[in-house]
Amino acid sequence: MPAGGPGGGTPNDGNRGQPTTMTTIGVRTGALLAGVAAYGWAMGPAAAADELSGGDTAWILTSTALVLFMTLPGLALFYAGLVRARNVLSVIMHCVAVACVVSLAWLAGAYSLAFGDGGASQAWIGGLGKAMLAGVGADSLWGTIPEPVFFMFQMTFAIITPALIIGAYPERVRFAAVLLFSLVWLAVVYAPVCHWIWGGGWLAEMGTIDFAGGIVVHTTAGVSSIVFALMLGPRRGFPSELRPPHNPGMVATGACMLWVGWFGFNAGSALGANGSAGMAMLVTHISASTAALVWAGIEWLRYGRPSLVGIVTGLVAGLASITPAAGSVGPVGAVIIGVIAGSFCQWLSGFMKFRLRVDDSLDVFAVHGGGGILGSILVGALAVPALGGLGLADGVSIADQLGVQALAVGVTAVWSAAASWAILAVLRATVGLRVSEETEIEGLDITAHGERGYELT
Amino acid sequence: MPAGGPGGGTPNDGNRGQPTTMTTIGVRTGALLAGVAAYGWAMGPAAAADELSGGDTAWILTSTALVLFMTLPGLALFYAGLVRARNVLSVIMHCVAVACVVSLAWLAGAYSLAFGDGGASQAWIGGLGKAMLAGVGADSLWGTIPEPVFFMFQMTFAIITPALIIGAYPERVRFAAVLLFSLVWLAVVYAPVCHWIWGGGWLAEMGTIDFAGGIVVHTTAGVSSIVFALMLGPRRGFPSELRPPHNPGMVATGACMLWVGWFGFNAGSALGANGSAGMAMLVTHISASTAALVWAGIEWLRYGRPSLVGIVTGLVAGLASITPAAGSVGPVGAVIIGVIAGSFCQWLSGFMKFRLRVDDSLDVFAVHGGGGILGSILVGALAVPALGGLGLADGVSIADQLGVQALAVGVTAVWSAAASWAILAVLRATVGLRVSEETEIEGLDITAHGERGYELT
Amino acid sequence: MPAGGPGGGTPNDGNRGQPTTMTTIGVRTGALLAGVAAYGWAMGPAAAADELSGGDTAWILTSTALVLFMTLPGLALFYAGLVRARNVLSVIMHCVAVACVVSLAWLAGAYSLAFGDGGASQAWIGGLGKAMLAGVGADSLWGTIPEPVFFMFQMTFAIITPALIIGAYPERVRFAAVLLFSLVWLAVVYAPVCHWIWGGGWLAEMGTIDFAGGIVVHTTAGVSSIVFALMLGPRRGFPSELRPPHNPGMVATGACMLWVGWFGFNAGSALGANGSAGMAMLVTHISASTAALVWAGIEWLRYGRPSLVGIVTGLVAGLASITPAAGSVGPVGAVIIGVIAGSFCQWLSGFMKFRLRVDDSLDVFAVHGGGGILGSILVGALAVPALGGLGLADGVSIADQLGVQALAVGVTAVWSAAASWAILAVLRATVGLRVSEETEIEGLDITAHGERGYELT
Amino acid sequence: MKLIKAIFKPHRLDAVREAMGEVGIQGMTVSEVKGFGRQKGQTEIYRGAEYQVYFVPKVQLETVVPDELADRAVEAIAAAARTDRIGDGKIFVLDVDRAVRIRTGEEGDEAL
Amino acid sequence: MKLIKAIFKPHRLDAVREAMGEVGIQGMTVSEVKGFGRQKGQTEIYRGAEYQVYFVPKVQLETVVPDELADRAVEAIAAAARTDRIGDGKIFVLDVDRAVRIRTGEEGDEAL
Amino acid sequence: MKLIKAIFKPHRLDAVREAMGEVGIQGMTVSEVKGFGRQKGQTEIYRGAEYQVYFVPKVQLETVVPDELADRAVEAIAAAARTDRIGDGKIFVLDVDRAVRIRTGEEGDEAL
Ligand SMILES: Nc1ncnc2c1ncn2[C@@H]1O[C@H](COP(=O)(O)OP(=O)(O)O)[C@@H](O)[C@H]1O
Ligand SMILES: Nc1ncnc2c1ncn2[C@@H]1O[C@H](COP(=O)(O)OP(=O)(O)O)[C@@H](O)[C@H]1O
Ligand SMILES: Nc1ncnc2c1ncn2[C@@H]1O[C@H](COP(=O)(O)OP(=O)(O)O)[C@@H](O)[C@H]1O
Repeated sequence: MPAGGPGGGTPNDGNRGQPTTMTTIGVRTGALLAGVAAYGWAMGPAAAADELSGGDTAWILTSTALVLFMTLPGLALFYAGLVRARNVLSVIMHCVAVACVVSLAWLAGAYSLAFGDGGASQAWIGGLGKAMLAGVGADSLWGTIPEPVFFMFQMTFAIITPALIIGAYPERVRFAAVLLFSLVWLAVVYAPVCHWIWGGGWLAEMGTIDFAGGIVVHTTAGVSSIVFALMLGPRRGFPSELRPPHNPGMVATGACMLWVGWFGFNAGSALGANGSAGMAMLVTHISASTAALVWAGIEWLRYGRPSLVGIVTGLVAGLASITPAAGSVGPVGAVIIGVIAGSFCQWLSGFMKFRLRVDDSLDVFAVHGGGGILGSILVGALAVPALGGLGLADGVSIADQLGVQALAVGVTAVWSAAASWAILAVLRATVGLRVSEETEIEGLDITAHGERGYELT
Repeated sequence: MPAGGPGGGTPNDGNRGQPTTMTTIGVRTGALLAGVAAYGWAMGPAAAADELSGGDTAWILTSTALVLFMTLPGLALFYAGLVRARNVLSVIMHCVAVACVVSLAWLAGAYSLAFGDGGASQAWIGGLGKAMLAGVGADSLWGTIPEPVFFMFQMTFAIITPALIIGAYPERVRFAAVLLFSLVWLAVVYAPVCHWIWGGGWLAEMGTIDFAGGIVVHTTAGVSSIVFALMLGPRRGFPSELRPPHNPGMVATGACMLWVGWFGFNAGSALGANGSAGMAMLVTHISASTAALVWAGIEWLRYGRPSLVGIVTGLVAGLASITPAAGSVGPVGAVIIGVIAGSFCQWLSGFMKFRLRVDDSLDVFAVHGGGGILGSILVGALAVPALGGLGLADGVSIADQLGVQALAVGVTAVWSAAASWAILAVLRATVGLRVSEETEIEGLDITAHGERGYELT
Repeated sequence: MPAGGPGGGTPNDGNRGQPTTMTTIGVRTGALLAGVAAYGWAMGPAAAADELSGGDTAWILTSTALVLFMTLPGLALFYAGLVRARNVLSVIMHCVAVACVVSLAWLAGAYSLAFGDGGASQAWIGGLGKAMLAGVGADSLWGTIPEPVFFMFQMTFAIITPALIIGAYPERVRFAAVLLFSLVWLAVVYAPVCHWIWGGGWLAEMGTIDFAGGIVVHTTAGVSSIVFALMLGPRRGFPSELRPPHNPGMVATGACMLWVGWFGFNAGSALGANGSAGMAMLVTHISASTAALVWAGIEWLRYGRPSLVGIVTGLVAGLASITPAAGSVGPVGAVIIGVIAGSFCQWLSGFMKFRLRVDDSLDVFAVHGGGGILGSILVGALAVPALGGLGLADGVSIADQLGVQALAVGVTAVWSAAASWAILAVLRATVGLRVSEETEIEGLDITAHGERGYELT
Repeated sequence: MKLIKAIFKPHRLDAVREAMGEVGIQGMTVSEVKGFGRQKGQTEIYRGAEYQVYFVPKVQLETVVPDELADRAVEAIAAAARTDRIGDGKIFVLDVDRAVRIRTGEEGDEAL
Repeated sequence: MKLIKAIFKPHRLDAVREAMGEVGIQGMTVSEVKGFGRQKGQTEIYRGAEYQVYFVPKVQLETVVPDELADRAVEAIAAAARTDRIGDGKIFVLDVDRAVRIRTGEEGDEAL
Repeated sequence: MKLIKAIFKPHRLDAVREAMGEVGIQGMTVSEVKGFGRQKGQTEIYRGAEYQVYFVPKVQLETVVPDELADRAVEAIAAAARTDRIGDGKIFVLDVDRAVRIRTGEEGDEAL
């Protein structure tokens, strides 16, 4: 729906920058296709005609809180429950520290690189004109909401993306490597890809559909996780002698928080309190429910027992998969995405571990990356009105759109992999990526942070 | 307040369907009494005169997230902390799986049965015209909010209602029975009762007051819990040799999440961001606080020690009891409801266990059912302006209203009991309701889900 | 920004009472400086010209839920994880019980004392005209939101303030003393100080800046904590033989919830969904991130290991410190506040324990009090536009403002200390403050509440 | 006096405690242990990966009894703990030199 | 050498450890156990239901000492663990054949 | 028969279990304990405050073996548990009067 044809050159500021004051999809799509205007105000407060909407602002303030909640404590608990008890704190520490580092980097320049005016290089990267929020005040608008609210909402996406990668390297990584990797990765991978797709860059120009981050968030994080896992090497005893998740209830608690928070992630990506937000929330929920049941159902068939860790993993796979498509598909499309997510990601998880023997420890690629890529491709087909979708842009065929989507995913994957490899190669040669074997056995909680997870006596 | 007289035949779409753009109660009540109009648009997007309100939409999107948060992880933790450590995961699993199953069933047809146009049988049940959201798009409105938002908000109620029943059968139930029961129960009990009261059915026509679900949610779930507990039989060692709650801190964490989420449940039921929502939130909070203190105070007197499990149980009783009345009573009424909830539900909990010897294990009937019924009756009296209430509909006496309320509760209770019994009788004869004694001793976590709750070494 | 000069006599209803319908800071400041008008409607529904804004109402309803979430379960988990396993429940119990007691007291009279019309003694205290919400209905407005919503939002602040003090006395206090202290303290300390600054009292008249509670919340709670700790005496074995936090993951979970909830605390204090709220959220987040990293960084330098408990403590210090300044400073100011908060509060925490030997057990003064005071002073300087701040009121110099701020903090601190001392002296002589040594060793969970925190077998 | 050390399945604890009461033994100390033996640990599956858990949860009961009660106590435990399934556990008997009741200072059989 | 096995109230652990130090015993191993004995478990009430908790939390300390130190160690533990209240616990002494320090391979009294 | 009671560092458990298997010992019981000895507890720092943790986490392995296997078992444990660092732990050997396999009633070496 929000896509110009690949050859049509219609500018598109990504779904994030849409004006959202109109309430019917018809009108909304029309405005989008009047791409230049939409693109115009993507440059910031210049577009004086926009007016603040209290309802839209209220919902995006709320969505910002919901998406922060996804990472902290949602993702932190989801991941921390999956590791051994002796590493539980280190995982939470990674989530908190990455969130803090990214927040400051977002202010210092990453926001500007992603959403600022790139001038001549606008196709590739934004400029540094908005570094430290220069020129942005409480009265600046972005569409119908204050720009500080847009900045904050986008920041919560920038936080969760490198935080997802934490699942690739727990129980053996050096803390300094976590911090440095996340910082550089934000600048070199996240900010440019975000600009390409949501900041008016070249993939936006081509009409790429990525409503809430199947490419910007999940493809980048998922692919980088494989690279990190490979560069770091597997945990001792991988894959046959690992310990089970130390606290599945904690895993499920975190997953439930991700579910609730994802309403802000996807429905907030409508940038307004309107029907588009409502429909995005609806398809998000349906895809999650479907994928959860499919995952658990397959476990039931294969092992005789559906597990809690399994059902919530399916849930998260369903959430990741619908993310790029949440603005384009209807309930039927959501069910289809859910079914594929619940089965494909489960297969992928085993394939990564036992065939490829990659210790992407908490399945970041299999669940988030695979799901996000899946959804990013499928949206090209499932947006068709016959399946209840909202349709593609005028003159764009399914084949055209699938081509654009595949290109966007492919280029993003290659760039994420290459850049992650380069960053990690430098870090490995300098601060080092991995702790000693004895430290690994003792656990990171006590060795890296001097704390113990549970003192229950 | 939002009730036509029982004999008056004024249609009433239940408090859920009220237009909420006006901000003074006077105007609001007026609109409600102009029942036909209100009823008219309950049929969906036909009422083209309605306009989307961004503020209302923002608040109901938020409320939807809050009510989902109540079940996941709120209720899941509240219940899981009360069981033995070896069943903690199974309870969380029940909550997640029931949420997923209900969500898909809501889309597939239950929403339509509850809120769709029933045609000739409208008094009893809605039709299937909106199954799979047929005809509902991002631009459909329900009052001042998009219909997908209304669908989602209502879905979170449909999720939590069968999820409440999970407290009746933990530590001994078969997982397959949980799934099948919840699915059929949604169609046979929840959808019709919801239609009777909120979907324009016969109890709505009679002027039943049920602001946020004292009858639709708590009476149905509470009564069905007794039936389930009876059909299933008590846990080994009930009532004298049970183990205490394995994690009261988890119980309290879940209860606090229920408290916060209940703001969406009750204040969201105003379907708008207005004074009615504010007052509903206020009385909800006051009733909860009062009931919590009363419950703990009685424990202090009886046992010398107020307990954490006790105070938060009182809290939840206070929340359940105010639910039907949150749109009609003032702060004084809320205090009265809280005092009665904190003492009556506590007495009821002992009565169920030690006199009736029903192992409704986590006190679903005593806390939710008893509370909800209590509030549903009391609202008939406490709505009077003398106690700060908002008054009953013109020409309706307290006695009239009490009669309607008692009838609605009674019919709902009988229907819930009968239908639950029938569903369970079939399930018992087919998949079976209960695990073997050895499985019960070993715990459901490892036997039914292959997982262990805590691996802390 | 929202301050009249100390000598100027411009009335000011505190930042809470601002009308927030306008969306540019320029207009907003203008309206504020037209203080009398703003003050006028602070008296309640008399100001009939105001109109309800759905967007503002939606955001403050949401903020109310977020701030309640801060205390329950946020603060409860943050604190409970820091104590020994045998006292975990007692801390959560304190949080729940204090919330309930305060809620009823707020309705019964404290709200009226803080925000009601004080008549002749308006400079010092509000009257009892709004006790039990007399005269306030669902259609009463406070600015652009319903007064019940304002009442609820303010109530959540009244809850968290005495709840913060719970960190001063855990593991040895008598439960009855907790309840009685909190109740009396609310009336004697919180309500008057709140009135002085936000209710149109003498400190508001002088132009004190306290956007969201650096003085009203953190100074009062922090100073009272020292007094409570001194009157109660230290825990057995303090400071050298204490046990480490029993569950740092629980501490971090609570801290993350505080972070998310603080968006409602600070951005909600704009009382509307507008640019001011957005900027408040932004600086809040930046200060928190900065302080967290600074705290952890100092630990890394000093002990060789940054800890999870450390980083989240820094986070909370950063949140507390920005609170009074969130409406006046820009991102640069937020970074400065964060850096000072992360280092100063850490130093203060050691100083309190090892120099002063005060067993303010969970560092309420060091983290919240010290942070809040710090921010309350710094805002006088950091509001300058050169640092991206929003400026002080016309004709007010930095020195003037710093003087006002110091006076407000000083008077509040002295009053809080004196009143707390008096309350505790009476309680010590009557119900007693402290449990017996044997009870302290056995732990409060089993002795005071008859429960055990973890039964994991 | 003899120290009887019995390792058995956790869910038999109540039955064993009662059986001990019938023999007239009131005092005992129980701890949770992990057992390795013929009964192998379980395989747990998460996200399709198999986790080999080598140990089996057991309880260990220790009680010191007068010499003449030892055999009856052993029989009682054996009978109560038995489920006839692999992993039922073991009972060991060791000699005890001395026993003291801390509260009273009583020694020997008096102390038990 | 003798193995001293003492079961007592958890809150006396610090006192006992210090008393052992005074006797000159530095090495010991402690575990958390559940005790059954004259002191009965507590009754806990949740939502009005009484839960009979049969066991009482205790700690068990085990230390192997040279023969000549055994009696002094027993007296020291008894004195330090004593609160004169029911449930104070027991001390048992068993004979040890052999002791090895893993790090050095030392045997006998040297190993302790 | 002999009861071998070994206390050592938790992370050597897998190695010790394997070494036991090589000697032909299949049955054993393991518990988590806290050790006090030459190796002192660690200092943990929270918010600048130092917390002295006196104990060190250890595991205790108990196995009853036929007399003739006892020495080889002790050597095997000692070799596998050894890290040459302080705190490696101890092995004690005690005499066992009687052993019963609960499931079958077998006694003596048969029962092990
Ligand atoms: N030689 C032994 N020494 C100490 N404990 C043993 C020994 N053999 C078995 N056990 C304990 O007894 C438990 C049961 O033994 P196992 O060989 O599994 O079955 P069974 O008791 O039926 O022979 C083990 O899990 C272990 O805790
Ligand atoms: N015969 C026994 N064998 C092993 N442990 C015992 C025995 N008798 C008592 N104990 C342990 O000692 C603890 C205290 O014993 P109890 O009879 O309650 O009081 P007292 O020590 O005052 O006689 C018990 O909880 C139990 O752990
Ligand atoms: N005399 C003893 N009796 C029982 N356990 C002991 C004894 N001495 C040491 N231990 C146990 O062995 C562990 C290691 O002993 P330690 O003295 O620290 O080092 P090392 O084994 O290198 O001599 C201790 O933590 C304790 O659990």
